[in-house]
Amino acid sequence: MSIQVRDLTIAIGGKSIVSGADLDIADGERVGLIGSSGSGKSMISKAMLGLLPRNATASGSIVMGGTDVIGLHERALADLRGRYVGTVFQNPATSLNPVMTVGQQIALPLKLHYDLTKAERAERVAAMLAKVGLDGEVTGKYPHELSGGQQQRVGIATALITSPRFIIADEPTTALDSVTQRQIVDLLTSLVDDAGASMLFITHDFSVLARATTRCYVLDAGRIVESGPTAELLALPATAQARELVSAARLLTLRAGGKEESHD
Amino acid sequence: KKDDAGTSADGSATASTVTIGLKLAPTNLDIRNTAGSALDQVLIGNVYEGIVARDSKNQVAPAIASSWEESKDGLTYTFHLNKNMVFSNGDTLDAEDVVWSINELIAKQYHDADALESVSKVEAKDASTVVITLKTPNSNLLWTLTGRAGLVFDKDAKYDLKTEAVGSGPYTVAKFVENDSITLKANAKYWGKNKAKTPTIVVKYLADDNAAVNALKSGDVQVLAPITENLAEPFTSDPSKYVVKAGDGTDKYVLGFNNASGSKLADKRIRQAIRYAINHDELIASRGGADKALGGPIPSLDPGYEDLTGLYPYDQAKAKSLMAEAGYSEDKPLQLTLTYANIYGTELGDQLRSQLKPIGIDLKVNVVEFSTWLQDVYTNHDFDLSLVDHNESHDFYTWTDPTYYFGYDNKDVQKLYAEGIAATTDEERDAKFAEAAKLISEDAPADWLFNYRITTATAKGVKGFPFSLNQTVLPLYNVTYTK
Amino acid sequence: MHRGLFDFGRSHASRRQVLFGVSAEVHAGECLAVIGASGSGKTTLTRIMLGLAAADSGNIEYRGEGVGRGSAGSRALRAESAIVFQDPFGSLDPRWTVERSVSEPLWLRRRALGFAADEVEGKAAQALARVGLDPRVFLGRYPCDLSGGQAQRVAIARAIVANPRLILADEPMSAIDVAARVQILETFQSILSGEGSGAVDTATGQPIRPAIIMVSHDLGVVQHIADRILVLREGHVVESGPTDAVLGSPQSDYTRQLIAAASL
Amino acid sequence: MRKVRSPGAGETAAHTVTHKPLRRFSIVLQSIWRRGEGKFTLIVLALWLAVALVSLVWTPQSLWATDGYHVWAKPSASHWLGTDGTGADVFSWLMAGSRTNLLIVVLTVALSAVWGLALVAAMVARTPALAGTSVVVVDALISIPTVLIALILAVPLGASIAVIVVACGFGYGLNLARVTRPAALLAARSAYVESARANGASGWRVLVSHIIPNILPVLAVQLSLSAGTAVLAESGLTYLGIGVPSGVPSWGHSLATSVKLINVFPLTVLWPGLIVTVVVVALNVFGDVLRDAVDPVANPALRQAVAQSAGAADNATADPSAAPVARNTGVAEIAEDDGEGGER
Amino acid sequence: MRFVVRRLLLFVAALFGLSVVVFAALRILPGDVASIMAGVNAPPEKAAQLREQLGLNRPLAIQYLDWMGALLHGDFGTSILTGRSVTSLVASRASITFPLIILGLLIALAIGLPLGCAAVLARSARVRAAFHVLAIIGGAVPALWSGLLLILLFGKGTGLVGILPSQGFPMDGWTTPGQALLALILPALSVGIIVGASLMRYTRSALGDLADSGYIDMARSCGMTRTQAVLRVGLRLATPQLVSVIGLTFASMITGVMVIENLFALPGIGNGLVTDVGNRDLIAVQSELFLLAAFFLGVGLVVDVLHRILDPRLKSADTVSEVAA
Ligand SMILES: Nc1ncnc2c1ncn2[C@@H]1O[C@H](COP(=O)(O)OP(=O)(O)OP(=O)(O)O)[C@@H](O)[C@H]1O
Ligand SMILES: Nc1ncnc2c1ncn2[C@@H]1O[C@H](COP(=O)(O)OP(=O)(O)OP(=O)(O)O)[C@@H](O)[C@H]1O
Ligand SMILES: [Mg+2]
Ligand SMILES: [Mg+2]
Repeated sequence: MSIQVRDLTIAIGGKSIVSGADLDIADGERVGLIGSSGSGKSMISKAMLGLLPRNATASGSIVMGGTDVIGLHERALADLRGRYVGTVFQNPATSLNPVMTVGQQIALPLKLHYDLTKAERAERVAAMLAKVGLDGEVTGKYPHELSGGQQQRVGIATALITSPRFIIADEPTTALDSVTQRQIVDLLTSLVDDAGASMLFITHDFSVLARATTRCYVLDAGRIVESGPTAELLALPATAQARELVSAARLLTLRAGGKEESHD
Repeated sequence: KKDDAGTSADGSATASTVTIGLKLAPTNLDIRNTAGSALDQVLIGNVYEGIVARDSKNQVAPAIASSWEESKDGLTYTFHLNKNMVFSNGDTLDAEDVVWSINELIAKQYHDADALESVSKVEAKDASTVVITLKTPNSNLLWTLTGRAGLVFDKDAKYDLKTEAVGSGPYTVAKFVENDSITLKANAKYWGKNKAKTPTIVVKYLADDNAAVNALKSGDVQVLAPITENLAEPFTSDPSKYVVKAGDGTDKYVLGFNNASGSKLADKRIRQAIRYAINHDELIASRGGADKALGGPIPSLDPGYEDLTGLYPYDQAKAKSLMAEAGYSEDKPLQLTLTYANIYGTELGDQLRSQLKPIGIDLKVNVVEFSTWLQDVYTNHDFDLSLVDHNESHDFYTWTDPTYYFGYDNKDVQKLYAEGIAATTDEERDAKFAEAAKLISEDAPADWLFNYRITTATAKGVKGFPFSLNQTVLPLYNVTYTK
Repeated sequence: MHRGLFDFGRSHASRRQVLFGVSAEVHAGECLAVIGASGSGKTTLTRIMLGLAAADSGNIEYRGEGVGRGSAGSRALRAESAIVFQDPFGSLDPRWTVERSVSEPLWLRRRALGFAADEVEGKAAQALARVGLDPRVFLGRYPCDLSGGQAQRVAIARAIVANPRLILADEPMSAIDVAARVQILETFQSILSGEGSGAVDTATGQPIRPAIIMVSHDLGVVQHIADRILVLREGHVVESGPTDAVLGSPQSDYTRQLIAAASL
Repeated sequence: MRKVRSPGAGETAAHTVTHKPLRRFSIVLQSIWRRGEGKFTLIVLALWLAVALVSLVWTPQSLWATDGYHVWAKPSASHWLGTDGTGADVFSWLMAGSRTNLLIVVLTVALSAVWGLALVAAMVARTPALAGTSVVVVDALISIPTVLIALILAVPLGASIAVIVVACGFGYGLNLARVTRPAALLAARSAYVESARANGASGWRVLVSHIIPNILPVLAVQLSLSAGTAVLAESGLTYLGIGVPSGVPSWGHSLATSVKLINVFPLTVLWPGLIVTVVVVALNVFGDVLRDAVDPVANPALRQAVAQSAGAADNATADPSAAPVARNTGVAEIAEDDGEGGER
Repeated sequence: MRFVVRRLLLFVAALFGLSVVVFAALRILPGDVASIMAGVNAPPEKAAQLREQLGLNRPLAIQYLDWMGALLHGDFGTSILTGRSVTSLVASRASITFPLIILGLLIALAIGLPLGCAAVLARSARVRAAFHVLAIIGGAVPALWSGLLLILLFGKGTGLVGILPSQGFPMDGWTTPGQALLALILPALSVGIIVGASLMRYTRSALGDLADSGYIDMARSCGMTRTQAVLRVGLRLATPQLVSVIGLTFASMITGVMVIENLFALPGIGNGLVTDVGNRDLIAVQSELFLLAAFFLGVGLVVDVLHRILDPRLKSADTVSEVAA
């Protein structure tokens, strides 16, 4: 599914959070969105899902596979969410429903959108669990009984169970150690590619960004300041905001072979 | 509930059930052991019968005994009983039951046994004649026998007196729910002429005034006795549907003083000042105006009554000067505490407080539970002033007992009372009592706020419900309700 | 100055042992980094070192004195150390102004450090300035008006304000954008070198150079600042040594995995 | 070490508050006043307080001026709300009742606060045995209705204000402890408390300066709810005869005595009921607005005022709004600042 | 399981403690049942004689042990005054009070839950504010007052629309269930409205907090509408909390119920207790108080256990308040 965002402006209580953002995500493309904290990344992703807070107003257009989701009726949005658009949230601990078992959680989008028997659903959930590398026995467990990495996988499984055409991943790997982090990113990209879906990936971590996306946008204070192929952008940032982010990241990148000397 | 028993020609129907709303509920049916006029009210004359009964003028009337004679010396009473009497369980009632009942009362010291202290012997002469012999003459004896002391129980019946009742009256207790209701059913075996006119009478106890008024309004009850006069307005103003009437009673609202030496009220000037300071008319007016002023210990329905209201007329100036003599004034008030039970409401206390304020008495009003009152005031005599509705008739004797909680000890009064009791004619008795009462009133050991008159409200079609004395004597056999 | 942490284990209420015979030492002017996966016991280790949690066995030595419950060593350690917690907002009382939070250690230690009450405000302002925050702007602020990076810096200001000899920093860079990370590292480096710490060790006449123990899962950061590294895995020390040695030629498989995952 | 008087909580507290405590108070008041419901509750509560105070020295009629010839009178020029069953002035009794209810509310709230906070302190204590036991005990006791406690207390004490205060204070304290516990625990186990402790702060100091300020928002709401419930409980218990003793004016007393007359003159019951309802609404709303106003986290105006006064005190020349809003200060800038800071 | 056992032990300990407190408190009472039975005109010896007969003179410790001993055998004693067993007394009173409480609670739930949800879901901020005001006012009305207003409005004989009985309970009790139920409607409404209002506040705040949470966002991202998410996920998540609140409400309702029983002349537990205390029928009172306390402690226990069942996160916690907020 291809997504075109045009002149997206979001304001909360009169305060402008995002102003005039344009984004394009082609069919099957994985696109990154970076920017400092509070620049409005999450707001953009929420706007795409129609999940903005009640006191927020959005204008412009977000066309997803032909429909403009801005101003779309909640019912129609709900039909879109979970079926054509999947979401992986940043913090599984505050998003996975604590009173639902893992199995129920993953099956939820199926239940809401498809007429399947219980057995069919269970079968698909089991298959999905295997894909994200979780044991079948976690089906009956509750989120709080899982580790952070496992919880994150459950989140991914829930987002992907209906084979959506577009995935939004909002910082899906923060708070995980590097090994787990890498596993999750690889898993997500491979699953998205296998399904031929498009993805918007929001992150702070440039090594993750480089691994997960082919193209990316830089957001600063609610404005898109730069965009381009990820590798190029990271190698040669054009704007000051991007440069600042990239140079800081470079400084802190682990270099095999020892500690960098001067640092002022 | 009020299914029709019969329809008369004009279309009105006589109800088979009449529901009567009363106020103070009995906690059990044990009339031998448990005090309280609530039991007398509903059981005596309806379920149990005495050897003699009391009419609505507080006079002695025939009951189980159809007639009686008193010997000239006043020491022997001979009662002739009715024939063919039976209890509700079918047992016959004869002189043996009467003798057994009275002897049992004295032996086991059941409630009111002390009223029969002067009795030396109770015998059955034959199946229908009972003779009571006294040690000393007692002009109160016959009246005493109209109450619990003269009740006749079935010698052979075994039942739990607290929850059941076997008597010879026109009604039987079909159901008793403590603090809530009593259902009376006509006694099918009733022997006498006071046959129940309504097959079922339900007595419903409504402690809350508001609930009571609502109950009459909504038709849940057909009679309310008593009804607070101030609340009767909706009924008095609607005479097409309701009848509201005040009846005489023997309730004396007594503001008792602690007369014992050492008490703050041992000073007669203060007692007198209080009596002068109280505006009885105002008190009565505030209660709706039905009650009667009462200047002494004896109410109009009791022997020895005399209007004593002139002794201490409302006179604030006099009260003030008496207080000044005793050393008190509004600026330097005397602290007194009025302790009374919460059943009488808070209004009287508040009113007394404000009436006594200008004469230099700072009255602290302490409204307590009845049990607390019994303990502190009645038993321990730990009080300055107390307020009680002494509702019993013929209770003048309390003024002759120095150990009673008033602590009033006047030898002249005691002597006069003894003479009155020993009198063999009513006139003599009444004269002695009246003299004693006057002495008491002059002494001001208490103030008699008023003689409470019961206001009763009924639905229009209710007939035969007694308006006088109905808080102690409430014969129900005559009651009917026609819609 | 010598600080030794010898051989201690700890078990939790759940009766599961968390640390197994961990030994480490750190010297003045030196930074020791503790790395390892989430749940490997890093936080527990720092808490034990400060006496916020008790070890079941083993001992801790501070400046040559044993640190036991109520001992002179433990008093000295508490009085001369400071901690920066993982969560920047969690370590600031949300209902205290920055000024109050930063000056709290000063008030608590005023007598021991020997300065007047009216110096407190100045010292707090100075500490804020040292972490790059304008005291005029930030002293009166509440944590909820701070960005993550600002809050982190306030927490660090609070840690350094009373010139501690030991700073324990538990993942001080988590969830902070890269630009902010660099700032914080700069500050640490200046503190380690003893530059302008303002306090002088009465015994030696030299400026106080504190020791820093930093927990982190970001190997780039670790490489940047640490002198030595301690690698923890499930409560066991898998490897420890100078930074260059551990990152350059890791001895254990686990360390190699960590490095491989981080350095893409 | 314990014996040395460490710089007490008061010292820091006083220190922060020296920035014009009055100003802070007025900001809080202003924040409340700015909201519609805030105006309503401030007016009602101020009126309550004023009437209670005035009634100490003046009521339109003396409480004890009873006119038995004019009981249950309709409202008139001399008796604005009519008279009651003793012929006393209803308006005066309601006025005087406001001081009794105020007293009850203040005492109940104070008792429940002290008792509740003591429980909170026990529940978040570092001694697991104490914490565990107190939590369980609170969970158990909380299921006992206040009226039962009042009934049991009324047994030896008789009807009295103390019965209401103790029974309600006890019950509401339990509630308060239970409701504020999560927030208190959050604060007690927080990193800032740990670091304060690592710095040598005593348990008492932590309680007073960290835990209580942090549960203050919940506390404000809970205490004002308790205040409202205490007013309601007063009327209920007085009606049942175990509340305010006779002769003591209170709204519950007015309600209970006038209830009888509802059929004849329903208006008499209207007044005390209305007053109670309005006051309880005001108290409940007060909790909400107070929470929002007094909590710096929720009230930006308060934060701004504090920031301004701090900034002004710190550097008179600097205009705080002109200072750089340092978000993405570059690396270079830091070094510069660093140097400056170091030299000062 | 360990939790339940611990909670049960505590339950027993609390009961025991309460029994001592109740017993002791009642003995401080001035006056006794014997003097009530004797009345005001009897000589003092009469009361003493009754006291002797009733065994009120025995040492307190013996009386307490007697009581406890009988209690352990399930015998709650016999009311001195009414001569009925306390069990049957309580049973007949409870047959009014508990249906009243339950009916009140049902009404409260029927009012509180939907309105609470509506207050969160309403689209317009104005409507939400209106719901809030409604909830606050509803909870601020004294029970006495709301009862009176209902009587004035709907009471048979008195009301503007006099259709419902407002006084007393049918003589035949629940043998005429229709009438019994009718008699309870107004009283239940008067407590139900007040409790409903406070339940509405709780629902509103619990759901309101949840409505902005990640759980709701997650459910919506799976394809629920906001309304669906709040009603299905939000309500379920709020259930443990609401169960606790309802449990506490249940206990606090008894105050309102006692006033209401008085006002509507219902011979229930509240009315009975007040009378029995007044009559110093101590054996009855102590057992009644004990049973009542046991009941409410039991409700607390059930609520705690339910709470744990409903919230899987609590499995390992020691107490409910650990996670309950
Ligand atoms: N409910 C809200 N009301 C008002 N402002 C909000 C709200 N939610 C977010 N904001 C503001 O919107 C801006 C953008 O927030 P957003 O969550 O999109 O940032 P972000 O780029 O995702 O940051 P991060 O990397 O920290 O997640 C921030 O300045 C934030 O303060
Ligand atoms: N209070 C506690 N009760 C029981 N277990 C605990 C407690 N605190 C920590 N643990 C356990 O101890 C182990 C070590 O925890 P610790 O917090 O030290 O990990 P960490 O290395 O700091 O992890 P992270 O990187 O996530 O902060 C974990 O397995 C954790 O589950
Ligand atoms: Mg975000
Ligand atoms: Mg940690």
